[in-house]
Amino acid sequence: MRFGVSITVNGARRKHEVEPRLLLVHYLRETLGLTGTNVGCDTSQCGACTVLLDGKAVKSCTMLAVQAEGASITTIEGLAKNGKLHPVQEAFREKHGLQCGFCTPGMVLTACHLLEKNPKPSDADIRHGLEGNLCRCTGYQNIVAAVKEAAARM
Amino acid sequence: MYSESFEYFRPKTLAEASALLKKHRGARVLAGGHSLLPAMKFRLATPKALVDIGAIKGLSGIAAKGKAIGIGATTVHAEVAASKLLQRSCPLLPETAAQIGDVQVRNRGTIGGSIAHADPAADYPTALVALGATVVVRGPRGERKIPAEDFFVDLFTTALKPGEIVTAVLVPVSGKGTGAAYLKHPHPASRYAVAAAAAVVDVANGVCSRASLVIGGVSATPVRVLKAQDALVGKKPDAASIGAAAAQVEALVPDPMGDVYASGEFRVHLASVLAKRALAAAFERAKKG
Amino acid sequence: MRYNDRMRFEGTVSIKASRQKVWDFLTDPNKVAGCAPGLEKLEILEPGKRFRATTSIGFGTVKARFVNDVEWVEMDAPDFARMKAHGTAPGSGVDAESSMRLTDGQDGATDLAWTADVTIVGTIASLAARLMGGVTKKLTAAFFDSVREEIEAEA
Amino acid sequence: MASKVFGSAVRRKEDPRLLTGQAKFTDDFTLPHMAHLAVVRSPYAHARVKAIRTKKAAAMDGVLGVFTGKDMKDAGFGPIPCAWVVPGSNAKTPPYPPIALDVVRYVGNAVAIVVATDRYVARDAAEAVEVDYEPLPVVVDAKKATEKGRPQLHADVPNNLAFTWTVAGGDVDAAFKAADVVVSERIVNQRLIPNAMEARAALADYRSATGEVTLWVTSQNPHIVRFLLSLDTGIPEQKIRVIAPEVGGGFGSKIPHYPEDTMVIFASKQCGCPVKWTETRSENYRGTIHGRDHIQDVEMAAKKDGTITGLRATVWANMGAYLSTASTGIPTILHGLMLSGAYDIKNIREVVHGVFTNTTPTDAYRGAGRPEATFMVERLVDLVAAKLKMDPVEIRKKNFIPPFTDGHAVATGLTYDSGNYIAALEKALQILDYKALRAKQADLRKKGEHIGVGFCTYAEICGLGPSKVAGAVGFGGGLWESAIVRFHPSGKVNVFVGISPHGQGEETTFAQIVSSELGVPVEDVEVFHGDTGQTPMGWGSYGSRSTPVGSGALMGAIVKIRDKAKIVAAHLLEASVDDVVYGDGKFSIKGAPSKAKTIQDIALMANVAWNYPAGVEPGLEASAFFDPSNFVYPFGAHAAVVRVDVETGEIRLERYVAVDDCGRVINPMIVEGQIHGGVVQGIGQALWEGAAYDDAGQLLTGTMMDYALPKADAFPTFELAMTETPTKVNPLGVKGIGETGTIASTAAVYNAVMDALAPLGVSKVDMPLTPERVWRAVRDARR
Repeated sequence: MRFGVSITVNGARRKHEVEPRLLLVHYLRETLGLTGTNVGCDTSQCGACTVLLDGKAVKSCTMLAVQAEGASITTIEGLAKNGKLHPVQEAFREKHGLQCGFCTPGMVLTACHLLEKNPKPSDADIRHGLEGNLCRCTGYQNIVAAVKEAAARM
Repeated sequence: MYSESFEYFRPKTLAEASALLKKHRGARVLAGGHSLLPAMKFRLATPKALVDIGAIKGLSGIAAKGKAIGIGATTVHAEVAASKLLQRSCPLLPETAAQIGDVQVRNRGTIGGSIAHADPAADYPTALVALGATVVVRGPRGERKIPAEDFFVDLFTTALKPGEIVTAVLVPVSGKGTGAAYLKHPHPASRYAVAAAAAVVDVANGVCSRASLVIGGVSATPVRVLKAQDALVGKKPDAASIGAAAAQVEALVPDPMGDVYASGEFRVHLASVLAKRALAAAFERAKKG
Repeated sequence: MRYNDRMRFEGTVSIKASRQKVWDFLTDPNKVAGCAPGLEKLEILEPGKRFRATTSIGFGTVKARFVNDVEWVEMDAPDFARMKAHGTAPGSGVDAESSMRLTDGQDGATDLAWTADVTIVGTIASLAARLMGGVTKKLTAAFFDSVREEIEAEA
Repeated sequence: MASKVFGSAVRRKEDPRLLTGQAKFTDDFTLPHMAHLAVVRSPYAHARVKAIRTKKAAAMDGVLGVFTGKDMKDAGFGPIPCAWVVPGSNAKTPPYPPIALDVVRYVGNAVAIVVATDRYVARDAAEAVEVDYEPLPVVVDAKKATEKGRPQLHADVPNNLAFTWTVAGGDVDAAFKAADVVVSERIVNQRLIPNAMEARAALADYRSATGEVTLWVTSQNPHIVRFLLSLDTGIPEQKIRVIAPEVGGGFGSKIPHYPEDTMVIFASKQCGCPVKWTETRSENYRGTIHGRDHIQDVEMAAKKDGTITGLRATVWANMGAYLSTASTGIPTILHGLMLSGAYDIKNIREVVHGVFTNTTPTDAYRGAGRPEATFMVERLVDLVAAKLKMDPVEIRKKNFIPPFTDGHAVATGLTYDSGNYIAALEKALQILDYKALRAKQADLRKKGEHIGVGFCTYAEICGLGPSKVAGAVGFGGGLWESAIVRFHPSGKVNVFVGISPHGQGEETTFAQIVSSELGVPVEDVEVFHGDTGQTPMGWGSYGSRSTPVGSGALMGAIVKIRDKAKIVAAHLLEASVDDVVYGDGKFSIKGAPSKAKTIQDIALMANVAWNYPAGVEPGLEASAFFDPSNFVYPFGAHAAVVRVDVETGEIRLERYVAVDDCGRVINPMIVEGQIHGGVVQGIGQALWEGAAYDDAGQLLTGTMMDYALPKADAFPTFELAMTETPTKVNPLGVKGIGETGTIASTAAVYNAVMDALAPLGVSKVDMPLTPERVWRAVRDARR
C-alpha cells in the first residue's frame, strides 16, 4: 500500500507516493536525498534526526512521513541562506560547538527552536533545552557557549 | 529498526475514525505516535492498520468548560506546559507536562496518546488521577466520561472499549487555597518516571481540608494513597503530618515493578520521599495561592 | 550490574470439576491453547505430545507475536504433568517450563497447583526488562484463570 | 596570513560542511543499483545452531539473497583476525567467523545475512529467517568463567582463559611485609558501551571484472582495515580501497575490523551490486565492541608517613566471546604498565587474566586500559590517605615523581618522557580555593548537607608509539606515521596523512602547522585523510596519537620542503644555498632581507620549472615518515565537587576543575574541546553508564532508553587550566589530549562522592553510582 504525501521541505513543495511505514527521516534522507539529517538511535533519545516541523523541533525518526502531510519542514540543508551560514551555525563554528559533527544538525535545529521561544536563555535554560539531544564529543560546554553566542547575534 | 507494514487511514471525522477502528480488527489509533511508533519499530506492536486522528478537526486545544478545563486529545505536551489558562487554573498539569520526555517529544507527543498507551512510567496518569480528572471518550455508541482513576486498568491497558477514542481530558479548576505539585525521579536515559508523586491539597484556616496523593512509576497503574487523607485532613500541615502521610506509601505497593536501574523496593522508597516533598511543595503553594 | 532474569511464577486454582475432567482438558491442545492469551493459530505437530501455537503476547498496545512449540515432557495421569515450551518472536525468544499437579479439593473440586519458569531472550528481554516480570506473571495467572472458567463452563 | 603554530585558536576547517549537512557519512552514500544488507542475529548468548531455514525469506519480493556462515566460508571468506596478541601470555585466539558456523556465543552474534533492494524489505526478510537453536549454558562474569565446571566457550580454551599476563617490578611481597598499612579493595570497572553518535555502517562495491573492491566504512584506521581484509577476504591488498569518509565519532569502537566489513564485500561479490549495511543503535549495543569490564582485586602498601611502597593486583578482564582486533593489548600493555600512575611506587605486581564470556567482545574504548589503571591507583591512594587520616592532597604531594624533563623510569618498566605533577595539582588547588572549600564543607556537614571533594592526579601513556615497542608487545602493525605535503603551482597546499581523524580537528591543527612553518594562510591548506587510495600508509587515529605522532611526520615533510625551497630560492636569488635563510614565510639572503622569495613564488617555479636549478627534481612535494622514540605521557590534576542527596541517593556535580598538561598546545580551542568531551565521558562512567547483562547473557541495557548517556543538563561549566611541559619525543614537543579527560574524571568524581559520604561510614559503592546504590550504601552503613 502506498499513500500520497505533499510536504514542503526547505521551502519547496514535494509530492511522493510512500509506504505508510516509511519514517520521515528516511523520506528526507532517501526519497529526497537530504542526508544532512542523521539517525543516531532507534528509541527517540539522541535527537540527531531533529528537524523543524512547522517551526517546532521534532524527531523525524519518531514520525511517519505520511504524518507530515501538508506540513512545512526545515532540515539542516535549509538553514543557510545564499551561502551564508545561519547565526546559530556561525556561533557553533565560532565557539567550537561541534567535533565529529554527527549530532550537529539536530543540535543546531533544536537550538534554533529554543532561541525562537526564548531569545535570551540562561545557561540552565540552554542545558535544559538540549536534553533531547545527545552529543558524545563536546561535553556540551561549547554547545552551550555557542547557543549563548547565537542569542547575542540574533 | 523498522516497523512491519500496515494499512494507514487518515479520517477527517471522529465517526469515520470509529468506523475504521471497528472495520479493521487490530487497528490502532495514531495520534502523536511517540508511544506507539517506538514499539512498532521494535515490532513489539504490530498493528495491521493505523487510524491517524491527526487530521480530525477540533481534537486539539485547551478551553475552559464551566468548572473544568478541557484539553483536546491531540494537544501536545508543549502546549499544555505553556498554557496560561492551565498555569492559572490547574498548574499541576503544565508542571507535569513540562517534565515529560524532552523538548522534541513534548512538541509532538499528545495527552490523548499518552494516556491511551497507559505506560506505567508515564507522567500524565499520576497527575490526572491526583486531580480527579475525567477522560472523555467517543465510540460507536457515543460519548462516555470516565474518571481518570477508573481509566487506567492495567499495564498498557485502559477502560477504552473497541472502537473508542480518547477525545479530551477534563481537569477541575483549582480554587483558592489549593496547592499542587508533581515530582518525579526521571530515568537518566529515557526520562520516564522511575517514581513519581502528585499531590493536590486544600488548606482552609491553616488546616488541611483535602489531600489527594497519588504515586506513579511503581506499579501497573497510578496508586492513590488513601490513607494520606486521614493523616492530613483536619490537621495543620507540618513536617509531622506530612511525614505521616508520606509514610503510608511504603506499605501500599506489595509487589512494585523493578528493573536493572531501580528495584521495586527502591522505587517505593523514592516514591515516599517524592510524596513527602510533593506534599510539602503543595502546601507551600496552597499558602501562597 | 547483574541480575537474574529467569522468572518463576506459581499459583493454585480451584476448579469445580473432577480431576479427570481437568486432566482431559489440560492435555487437549485444542482446549488448552484456547486459554492462551492472544491465540491466533494452533497446529498439532504430534497428537497428544507436541503442538505449535501462534500467540500475540503482551498488554494493550505492546504485543509481540510468538510462535511457540509446546511439548508435554511428563504425563502422569491424572495427577501431574510437565511441559516445555519454546517460542520465537522477531529478535526474541522465550523458553518456559511449566508443571501442574492436580489434587482433590473440597466439594468435588480439583486443586490445580502450577509453576512456570520463564526465560525471555533477545529484544524483548532487553527492551521491556522493566515490564517483563509483571506482564508474564499476569499473563500466566490469566491463563490458569481462563482454564478454570472454560472447564467450569463445560461442566 | 600565516598562523602561529602554538596558541592560536584557529576556527575549524571541518565545520562548514558539518554545519550545513553537506558532510557525507558512510550511510549518506548511495550507489546506482545498490542493495541493503540486514543481519540476522542470535537472541541467545550461547546456543548450538541446529538449522537455518532461509526459504521464506529468500522468496520475498525484493530479496536478492540470503546467506549463512557456511556460504561465506565456502566462498573463501575466513575468520576475523585478532591483530594484537600479547607475547608471553599463552594467548589463545579461537577463530571468529564473521557469521557463526555452528555455535553462537553472544547475543548479537550473526547467524545469517539478507540482501534486498530496500532496507525495510531487508529487515522484513531477516525477521523471516527461521533459526533453530539449542540453548547452551551461559557465563557472563569473567571471574566465574575461570572457575571449574563453568560453561566453556571454545573447545580448546580451558577455563575460558584467553591469556594470563604478568607485570612485575621491585619486590612487591617484601614491600607488603614491611608495610605499616595495607588497604585492599575489590574494584569493578564496569562494562561500557562506546556510543559514537554515528553507529557503524559499511558499503562495498566489488567489481568482478577487475577483482577490485572499494569499501566505505566508519573506521578510525582504514589502512589497518585494508590490511586485515586482505587476510580474511582473500582479496589482495592492492585491490582493496578502504575509505573512511566523515566518521561520526569513534572512541575506540571504530578501531576494530568487524564481521560486517567482510559481509558487505562478500554480499557485493555474490549479488553483483554495491551492498550497504547500516547498523541500528540497538544492533550497535550488541554487535559493536564494548569497553572496560574488569574485576580487580587490588592492594596497596604504605608507610605511616604516607609513602606508598607497593601495589599488588589480580585482574579478570572480560574479553567477551571472541578476541576483537586490538583487545588483548588493552588490559595488559595499556593498563598494567601504568600502575605507577604519577607516583614513585617502587614495587608493583599485577596478574591479568583475559577471559572469554558469553558477551559482546570488548576492545579499546576511550582511554582503553588507562582509566582502569588510573581509577585503581587513585582510589587506593585515597583509601590509604583515609586510613592514615591524611588529606588526599597531602598524600599525593608526598608520593609524586618530582619534576623531570629527561625521562623517569617507573617500576613497570616504562620511562615517562617529562612531567611536573606538583605544578598541575597546585594550580588545581588554587582554582578550587581548596582551604576555603574544605571550610565550607565542614560548615555544611554540621547542617546535615553532604558535599564532597575528590581528586585524580594522573599520568597516562599515549601517542602510540615506537614501532619496535609495538612489535615487542605483539601489536600486529607499526605505530609510525606518514605525511605528504604537496604544493600546487598557485601556492596552495594539499596535505595527505596516514592518520584518520574523526572529530578531533586535525585538518585544522595540521593546516595550522603547515601555515606557520611554511608561510601559507591556513585557508590555502587542505588536509586529506581516511582513504587508502589517496593517502600514504599510516596506522590511524587512536591512543591520542594523531597529533603527537602525525605531526612528527608532517614536520619531517615540512623540513624537506623547506630544504628544497631553499635550493630553488638560492637559484632564483642568485645566491649560495648556505646564504639563504627562512623566516616568516620568506626565503631571503642572509643580511639582505629585502632580497627574498615567498614560498608561493618558489611553488610556482618548482611546478613550472622554467628557471630552475640544474639537477634538482621539479615539483614541490615531500613525503615523510615518523617513528617516535618513546610514547608521550600527558598528566594533570582534576578535582570534582559533588553534592549528594542521601535521602534519594541523587548526586549533583557542582564544580569540576581540570588542569591538564599535554606539552605544547597548538590550538587551545581544540584542546579544550577534547578535554570537555573526555571529562563528560569519564563522569558518565562514574555516575550513569554501565552495560548490564542478566545471567542468561541478555543485555538489559539494550537501547538508549536504558543505557544512560550524559546529557547537557547534568553539568556545571567546567573550569579548565593548562600547564605546559614539553616532550622531547617529537619535533613540536606535543602530547596527546584525546583521552586525558576520560582517564581522570571517573576517579575524581568517584572520590568526591566517597568524600561526601565518608562521615556516614561509606567508602565503597559500585559504579555507576546510581541513586539506588548510593541510597543502599548509606542505609547499610547506618544500620
